[in-house]
Amino acid sequence: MKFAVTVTLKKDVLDPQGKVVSQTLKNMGMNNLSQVRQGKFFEIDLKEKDSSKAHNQVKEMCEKLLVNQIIEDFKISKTE
Amino acid sequence: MKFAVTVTLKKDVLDPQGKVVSQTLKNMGMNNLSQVRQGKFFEIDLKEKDSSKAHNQVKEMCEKLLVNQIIEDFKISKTE
Amino acid sequence: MKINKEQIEKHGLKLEEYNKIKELLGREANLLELGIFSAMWNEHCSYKSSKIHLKKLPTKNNIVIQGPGENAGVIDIGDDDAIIFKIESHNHPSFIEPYQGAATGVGGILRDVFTMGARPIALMNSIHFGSPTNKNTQNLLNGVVSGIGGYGNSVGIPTVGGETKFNSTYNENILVNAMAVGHANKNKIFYSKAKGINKPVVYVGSKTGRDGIHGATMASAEFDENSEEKKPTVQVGDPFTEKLLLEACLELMKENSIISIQDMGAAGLTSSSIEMASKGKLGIELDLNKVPCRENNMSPYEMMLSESQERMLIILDEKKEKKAKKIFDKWDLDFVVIGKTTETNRLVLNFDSKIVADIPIRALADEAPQYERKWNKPKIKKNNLNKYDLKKIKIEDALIKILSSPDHSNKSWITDQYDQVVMCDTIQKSGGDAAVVRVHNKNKAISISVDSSANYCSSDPKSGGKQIVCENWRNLISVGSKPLAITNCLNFGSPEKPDVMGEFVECINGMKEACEFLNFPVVSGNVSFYNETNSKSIFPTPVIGGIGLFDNLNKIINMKTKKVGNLIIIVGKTLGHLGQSSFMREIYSANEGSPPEINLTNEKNNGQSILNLINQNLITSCHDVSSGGILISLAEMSMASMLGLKILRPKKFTDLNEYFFAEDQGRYLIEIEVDNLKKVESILKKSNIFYEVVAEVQNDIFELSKTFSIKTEELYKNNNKWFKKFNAIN
Amino acid sequence: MKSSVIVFPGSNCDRDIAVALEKLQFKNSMIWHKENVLPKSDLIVVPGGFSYGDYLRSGAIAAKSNILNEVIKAGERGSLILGICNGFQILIECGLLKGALLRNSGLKFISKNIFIKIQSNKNKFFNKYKKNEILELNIAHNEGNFFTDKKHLDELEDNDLIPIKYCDKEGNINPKTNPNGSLNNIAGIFNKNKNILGMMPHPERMADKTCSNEDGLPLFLSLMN
Ligand SMILES: Nc1ncnc2c1ncn2[C@@H]1O[C@H](COP(=O)(O)OP(=O)(O)O)[C@@H](O)[C@H]1O
Ligand SMILES: [Mg+2]
Repeated sequence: MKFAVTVTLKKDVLDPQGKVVSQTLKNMGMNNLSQVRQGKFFEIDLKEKDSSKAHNQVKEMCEKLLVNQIIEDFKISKTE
Repeated sequence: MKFAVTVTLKKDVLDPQGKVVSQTLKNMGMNNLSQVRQGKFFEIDLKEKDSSKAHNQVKEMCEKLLVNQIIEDFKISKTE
Repeated sequence: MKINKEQIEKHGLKLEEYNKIKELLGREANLLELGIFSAMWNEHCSYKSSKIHLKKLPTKNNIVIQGPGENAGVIDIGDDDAIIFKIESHNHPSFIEPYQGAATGVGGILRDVFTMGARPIALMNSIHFGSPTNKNTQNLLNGVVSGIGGYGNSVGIPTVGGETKFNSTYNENILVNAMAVGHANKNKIFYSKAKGINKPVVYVGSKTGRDGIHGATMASAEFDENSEEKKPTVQVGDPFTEKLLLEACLELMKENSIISIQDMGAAGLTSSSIEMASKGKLGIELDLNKVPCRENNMSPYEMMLSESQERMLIILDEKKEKKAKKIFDKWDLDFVVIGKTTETNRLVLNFDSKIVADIPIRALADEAPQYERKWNKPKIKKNNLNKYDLKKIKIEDALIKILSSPDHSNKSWITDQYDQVVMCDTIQKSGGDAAVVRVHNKNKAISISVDSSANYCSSDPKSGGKQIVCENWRNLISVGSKPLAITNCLNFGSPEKPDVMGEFVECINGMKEACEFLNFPVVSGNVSFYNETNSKSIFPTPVIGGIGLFDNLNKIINMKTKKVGNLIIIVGKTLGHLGQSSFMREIYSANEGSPPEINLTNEKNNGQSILNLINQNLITSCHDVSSGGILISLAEMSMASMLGLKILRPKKFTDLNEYFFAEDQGRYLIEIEVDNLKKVESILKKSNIFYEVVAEVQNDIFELSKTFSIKTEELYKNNNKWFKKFNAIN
Repeated sequence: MKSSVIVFPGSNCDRDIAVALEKLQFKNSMIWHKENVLPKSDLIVVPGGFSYGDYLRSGAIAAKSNILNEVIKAGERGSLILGICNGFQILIECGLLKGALLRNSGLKFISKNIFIKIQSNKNKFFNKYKKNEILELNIAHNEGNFFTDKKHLDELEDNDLIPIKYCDKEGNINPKTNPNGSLNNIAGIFNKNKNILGMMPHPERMADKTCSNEDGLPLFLSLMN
């Protein structure tokens, strides 16, 4: 079973990468850009048939390792 | 208009981060994990009403800056 | 299946070469065997176009422990200490993917050094980019610099210096040469030569993936199905694994269990296993089902030709296998016995219980073709600078223009991205004439410098080859060290072109002459041919990496002027040679004339006298005069300390530009105390060396009497603006 | 004094800190991350480097190691803990210190000598320095951009929990003298009890006159005080 996890910085946390990327894009002429925020993406492949069990497990992975909940939020979606 | 872009390493490209993350999760007891691959995630906010125009523009951003197409693939989806 | 013409060509082999393969095998090769031959017989592994010329270089003297022929060169620096070092190119991968290309270049050269038992203590690099106005340059520069830093910083080896140059000749073909220097106990050096029969062949490090498998082979019939899945991929570096591999190997080396060890570099498992067997005059048998693989369904062809990084092959004492495995387990690295040494003198590969390749080792290693390629003697450009009216150029304008040019501008934008001091033994960082790194825990240090001069070499390859060795020697002397030996990376166009081959041959002739005269042997190196795009070759660019020794930490000096009132003396004669100078390039965009000639006798005499003065504590700072001439070197000394200089007008020269920007060779600027003038003069006179006082150290102001006056701070600003401006576009 | 330096795969300033500690006669032991017990020590150092390659988030994976449980317990008992650079990142990831270390605002690895100003010397780590003393130390990091919420920032500022801030040679603390975008130029922070210090600059790199200055030495001397 495959999951996609996106991890993004919380709204009030400064995002130095996103800021620089968005400035660069504007310098490249993308004037209608209002903002870019950068985060992380994980593809997680589990040998587990029970989808709610699997989902819980991915959630646990996020909480215990993948995400620093002080500054980051995450979203899980099942892809396969 | 908001877009989500996920950038992932191509299939046969070594993913040192994913490797270490997946080993760590296994060490933490997640035995049914088969693999984790790590990528990047961008939230892009555009002041643009025409959705196909906007989509093309995000694609251009990917090709010109956000993605290194020699080792990475990307996917764009509209979120708002 | 019979190998067809197309497959042969796609493997970069000539038809005659394949015929020779058939003869050596006594039959047709299969595709795997063809792949193995093509890897071993290509230019990169076999040095087929360069070998006969490289042989001319001096490679031995009483301090050389190991010259070319091993993973890196080894020299003796007294006591039980040895220095192991080499430079290598990663040009093409860096042009395709600058970050990963440069990063894996650093990783590869580090492995060459630690396979031999050395703990790496310093990294250097020489990077050449196209014109700053070329649309790719900024991106390539950013990627390469962060790749070099990204790898070295993570492994924890200080990157202590290098050189960065720009020239449109590299627009479509940048150069990324990385050098690693390590320290070892000279009684514990490890070589690649296998010994003993039935010894386990152990694979350690990362798993094998489909990285960098020769793209050409993709069209071959066998791979048509699933071709998407089997596309070759760029190598991605994993500095974390490299660090583990480094520590694990050094830990294993403390025991007496390694018979021989070899990193898997270009052509991975193929070249490493064959090299070990060939040097030991043995055979080797591998069971490919045991090779740790990263992807499913990897074929023997892919395993043998993969260039996955961070892997090593070790031949072990079979009694020590368990203990060795424990070490690699501790570091979470793969450790798998994948084969054994045999007495058959053949490479035998088994896969799925079948023999899939069986080739005499000799055929792969010793029978590789050697070519004496046709070469044309290069035409030397004559000096023809009369048409330029130097009088029209104001000297202070030229000074500022050169100082703020890309080649001369301060490189801290780059070096601030490199950890230069991790390991806490860096005595002199980049920015000086040579980097200085202490031998850990000892009262001695080594100096390192990397140099090239493509402009000189392109206008006169022989003179340029000589010059670059001398410049390197001079840089090592300028910090107070005794030059010991060099490594070199020869970056050229296609050897199949007689003009390029001519440049190559003459560069080597020049290097040979200088190395012999200076007793400065070549102990390792690398040749990178085919640096061309759309059949336009780059300038011939030999890069020299030299090592010097301080047997005592008190003799280290730098180029920072020390005290107001001290005098600056120029040692060595100024003739006013402006051909191929920075002045001509920056002011007139002219690439004309011949480079300055080298007088080896003066070179040696001047250098030895400088060392002599340093040893007698008569010099407070020193800087060699190179690109840009006297005035630029004086400005560099001034900016290093932020003290000013009062410069004197020369007595004999009518043209100031000629005197101050000429690039005559063999010259040094030294700072001395006024009280020591007599002593210094008598030593220089006794050695028959031309010298004159050129300046006096003062506060804040950099001035030439009756001509111009600039604040040193102003010089500094101009020297520091280019990179920031260039990268601000980002 | 006894010290323990924790070594993770990818640590690379472990030898450097050991050399500095031993120079000052600390009896030092190197502790591999897989260990389950920590020898009794007066000082625990989590050194700099790239533990686990800085993969995922700097320090995140090291924070999950066996030995960290022991470090946490020791910290809670009041032992002195010093986290330098990657060590600071690890102390944050394991929760011994609060806040976050983000990517440098310039998005580049920065390695150079910088200046810091002593904000407070009434603690175990800086008592051999004078208040407002300016030191030249070396930094080398990708992620040293300290960030935290307003409440925590106030708590840090109000309770003397920010011992060092980035400045210039003259001691000016402002955005221009901030190398990495760190909030209020913060170069290091304490926990509430001031027994745990995390700092980005490397004091161990400034402990030997031959290679640098000795501005880092008083920190180790303070610890012995
Ligand atoms: N320009 C050169 N000068 C001296 N030695 C060289 C030169 N080029 C290559 N060599 C030597 O030839 C051998 C093979 O080089 P190379 O294939 O680059 O080694 P590796 O397989 O370790 O990368 C090495 O011992 C190297 O030092
Ligand atoms: Mg090698």
